[in-house]
Amino acid sequence: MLLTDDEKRMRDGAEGPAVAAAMDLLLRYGRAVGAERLCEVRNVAGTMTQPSPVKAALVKEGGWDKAFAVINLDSDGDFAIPDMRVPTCQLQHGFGADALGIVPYPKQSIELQADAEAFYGRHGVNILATCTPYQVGNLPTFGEHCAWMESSAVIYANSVLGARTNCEGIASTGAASLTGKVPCAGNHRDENRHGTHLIEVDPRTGVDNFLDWGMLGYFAGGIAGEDHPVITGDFGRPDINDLKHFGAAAATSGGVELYHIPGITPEALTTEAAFGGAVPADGYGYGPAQRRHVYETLNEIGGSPDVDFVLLGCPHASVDQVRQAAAALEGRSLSAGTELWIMVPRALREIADRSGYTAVITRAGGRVLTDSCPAMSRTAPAGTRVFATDSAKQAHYLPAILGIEAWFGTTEECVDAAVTGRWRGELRP
Amino acid sequence: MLLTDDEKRMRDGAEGPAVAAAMDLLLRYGRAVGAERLCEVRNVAGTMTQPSPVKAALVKEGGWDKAFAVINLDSDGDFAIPDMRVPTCQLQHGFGADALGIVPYPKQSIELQADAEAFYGRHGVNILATCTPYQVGNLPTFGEHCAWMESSAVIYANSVLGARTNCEGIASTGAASLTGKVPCAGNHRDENRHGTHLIEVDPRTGVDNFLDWGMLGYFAGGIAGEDHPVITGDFGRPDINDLKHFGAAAATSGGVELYHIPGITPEALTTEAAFGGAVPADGYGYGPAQRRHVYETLNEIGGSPDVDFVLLGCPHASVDQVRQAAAALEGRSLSAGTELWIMVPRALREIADRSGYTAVITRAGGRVLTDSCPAMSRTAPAGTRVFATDSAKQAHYLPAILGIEAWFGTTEECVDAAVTGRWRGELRP
Amino acid sequence: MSTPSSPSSPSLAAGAKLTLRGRIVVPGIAVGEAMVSPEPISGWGGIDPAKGTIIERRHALFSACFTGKILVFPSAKGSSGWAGFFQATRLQGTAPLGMVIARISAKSALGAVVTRVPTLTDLDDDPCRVIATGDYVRIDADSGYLEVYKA
Amino acid sequence: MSTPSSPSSPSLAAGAKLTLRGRIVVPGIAVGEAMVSPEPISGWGGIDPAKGTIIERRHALFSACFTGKILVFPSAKGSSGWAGFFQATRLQGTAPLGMVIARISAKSALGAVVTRVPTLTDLDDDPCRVIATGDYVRIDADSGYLEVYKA
Repeated sequence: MLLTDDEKRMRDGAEGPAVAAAMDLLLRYGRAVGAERLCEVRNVAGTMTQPSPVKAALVKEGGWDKAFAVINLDSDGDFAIPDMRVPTCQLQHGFGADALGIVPYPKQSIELQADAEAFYGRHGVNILATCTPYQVGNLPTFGEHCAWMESSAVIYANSVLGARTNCEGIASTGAASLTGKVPCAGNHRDENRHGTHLIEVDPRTGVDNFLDWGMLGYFAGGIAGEDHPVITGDFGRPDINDLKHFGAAAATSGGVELYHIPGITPEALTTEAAFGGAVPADGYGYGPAQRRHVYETLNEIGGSPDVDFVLLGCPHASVDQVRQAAAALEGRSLSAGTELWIMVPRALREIADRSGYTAVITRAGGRVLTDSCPAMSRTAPAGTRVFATDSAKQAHYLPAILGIEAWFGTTEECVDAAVTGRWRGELRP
Repeated sequence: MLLTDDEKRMRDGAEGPAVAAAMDLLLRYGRAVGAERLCEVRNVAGTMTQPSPVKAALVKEGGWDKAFAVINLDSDGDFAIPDMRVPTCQLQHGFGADALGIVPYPKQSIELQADAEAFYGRHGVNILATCTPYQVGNLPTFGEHCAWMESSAVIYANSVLGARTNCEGIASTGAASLTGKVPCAGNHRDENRHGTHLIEVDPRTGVDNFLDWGMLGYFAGGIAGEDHPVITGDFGRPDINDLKHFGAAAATSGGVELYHIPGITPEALTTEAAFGGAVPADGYGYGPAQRRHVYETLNEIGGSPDVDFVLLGCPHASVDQVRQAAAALEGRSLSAGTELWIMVPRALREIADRSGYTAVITRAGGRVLTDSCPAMSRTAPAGTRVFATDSAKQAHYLPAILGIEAWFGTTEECVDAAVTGRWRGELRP
Repeated sequence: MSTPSSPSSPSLAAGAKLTLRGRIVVPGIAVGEAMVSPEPISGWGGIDPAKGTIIERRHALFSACFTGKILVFPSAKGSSGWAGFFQATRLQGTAPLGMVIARISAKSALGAVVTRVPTLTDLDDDPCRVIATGDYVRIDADSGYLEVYKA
Repeated sequence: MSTPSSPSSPSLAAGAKLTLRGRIVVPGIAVGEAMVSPEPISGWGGIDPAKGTIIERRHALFSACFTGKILVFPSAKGSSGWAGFFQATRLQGTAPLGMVIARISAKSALGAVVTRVPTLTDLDDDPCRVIATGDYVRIDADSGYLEVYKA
């Protein structure tokens, strides 16, 4: 790779062993992706604080410096970690102290994480603690190079904001935070950002709500894999919640990191622009039959209609989604055997609290929880066998992670299931 | 105006008197702006809760229903206010209970506002309480029609996000919240979104930091007035904080609601695209002399170097700006006679708290405050005669509002002034 | 009907009359003395609605009172509090009698609407040039004419 | 050097050898039995690093263990935890011996790097088609060759 003088200095240790280790990882990684050079980033979103058995052992052995070296830099060296060189934030992680006694999550993990937050905060990591940094003020500008992980955030940043990031990992974001560099490959380069698969939404499909945007995303990921679907045809204008759901689903069923919706995402004013020229003659149709197939796939692990647990807020809910959940729960009470969690960034729970929404949800017996999610923390209410969610991503992952059954439906169907203890969802035309 | 059947029904009272009053205001307003029709919006950012003597009297007379009717709908009618028809948020307002005893702000105003928050929260208003709704998750998508007020938020939404809103007012956002409609004029229409004034940044000017982006914005507003400046030439890539400062300044010195920076703002991939065709032959140069002139204008009301008060966070600071302020204050103490306030959305103070930044600032004697600002709440520490700020907007307005002297400089110069009690800022080349 | 407006009128003799045609913003008729701003006006941070005065320190009309006057100005600038601040002048009894706005925007249009005073815009000559402070003005915003009697 | 790869090889007789040429992702040499995934692999939510198994319920290799195998797969999918989860297999002793990735991405490239096992990609034939689970494989990721001995 071609390195600048600055980069050679870092590689050779002029900025200390941690930065040299970070450059070493970036060079190994750069070769692996076939990059010719590095590009500058000053917006890094990674994860340092998430508890794990491996991390707990490393911290015991050599403190957080050691854990960062091994996990976040893939280094065997022993050195102290300097302050972050460029703005860096922590994404979602485990549950915090506000979930103690509410969520079956180990107290030691909560304590380990609190210790991590203190350490990394002192080193200049903004503890956003959400999978949706763009909901709490981390807004890369159009065309800005970033190093983000979290697949649902990456696809949002690339597609909706027009920023440029690959789906980075723990080690590459760690290395980027200490160097302000990342390999300049993949989504960083103009020629790799065009559409690849045309998906045409049939006017009879009725894509105009949160549920349907999630299903369309799940379909698009299945079609495009790691490529770039372009959505055309007949649908209602999506809002941020719809696009959040669409992207999370497409990144789950496939590995989509970038999509275009002409007229709605900023890099594609037209379908021609989305493809950078010739539009494929044949598109993949998304009509009522495809929609039903997606719905059935997402519901195929659901068998029993007795719902123990309802999960909303994946990716983390916006204030407006909390408001909608509160409106659906107003004056009602959850079934005795059912719990309802809605996951939000802790910063936005502050707004839900003062707007009175948290109180409505809590009065009904639900919980507004922060920082994490059942999949990330591998936990659900004790004894959960069957859960329901309005998130295609969570319906996909949670059965594998927790060995439970899943129902997927609308937010209102999920709230009804929480109130009645029974799943009565169905696909409406 | 051409009205849809839906709009006629609302006008004629089918949805109740409050909605009819809202439609009446929209029709009066639509004629005033020469609109041919209304357009649909489902993202409203306005202000209902901000205390004022007029509002206090109205609430005493007829409760919050009356206050909303008179102020937010410009109606003389007596009716109850229904729930918001479309997602609606409260922008910045007065100080809240967390400022009690810290900021010289009347307890009655804090109580009136708390009462307002409860009322409007029950009616579905998200109490974001910030001039930067985009920093706490209210992110309109590219091309989305909105009804926002707050000049610094409007210019951000139009220019950086590519959304479409005029600089609405209290009554038009109130009417939009109950109808989901706003006159389709001005920035809502393609033909009104092109650039009008070319501003060419001289390579010697050094526009690559927060201070300079604010000064360039102040210059651009002076040139373009209510029109659409297009910034070209030689400058460093701005981040969200830079663009926030640029826009707030341009909306202050002029009435700019939309600008383009080719390659950085999404509606202008090229300068030609920004102008929708022919680029003006003559641009306005922004070089060292123009830069110095802006600096001197912003500092012309500063006389005494003895600084009583330092204000950061206008528009409301991001977590990263709080981190930078904390880094500048680490291990230092404010001068005995000087106060420092940094204004943030309350939601983001949550993140600053857990990241340890608030503690660093508080240990030094500074304050991390929320919801409001000195200009909005017309207050500063008792006895303030001279203040310093890193915000061109606040330097412009506060002398008029509070009758105090202003110094404008970098964040670091402001922090130094807070620590030493003396202004030593200067314009560096 | 009226005589067409004169293209160059600032130096007209006292008592001379000229008529401009414009677009109706808020209908109604208002008659009074003109207060002409040579530069845009801010609402929030620019006026004090309790007193009906201009408070922006760098403004040409700093400290002048517009209550009971016909306010003639090129455009609105600054915060979106514009209309709310002018609405407050109505509620507090300090409003102008009418407005003539050379170039309107959403901000000033809404401001005129909620101040509820007869207002014209888009005139066939620049009102800030042809009208001087102290001139006597009649806004007919039912028909779309502005009569100016030079002082 | 080696013979060029055969374009159609899945039905080759046991003991037959074929050689593919590819791009080096992580250098080194690894020899072992192949475990071939017909579909993309998730890291987070797709594998259990403590056991070295595939845990995605709908996956063709659900419950299979890749520890000590040469993991051959078309691409990575799902969460950005991919590399971190494969790094954890190294730290917990459950890693594969080497990887052959038909189509690489940032996610799987970093995953191979932090798993620190010899890895090739961009081969001159589709490895998921020409290699079968149980075939014996030699990755030479110093020179960029992959030798397959059909089982």
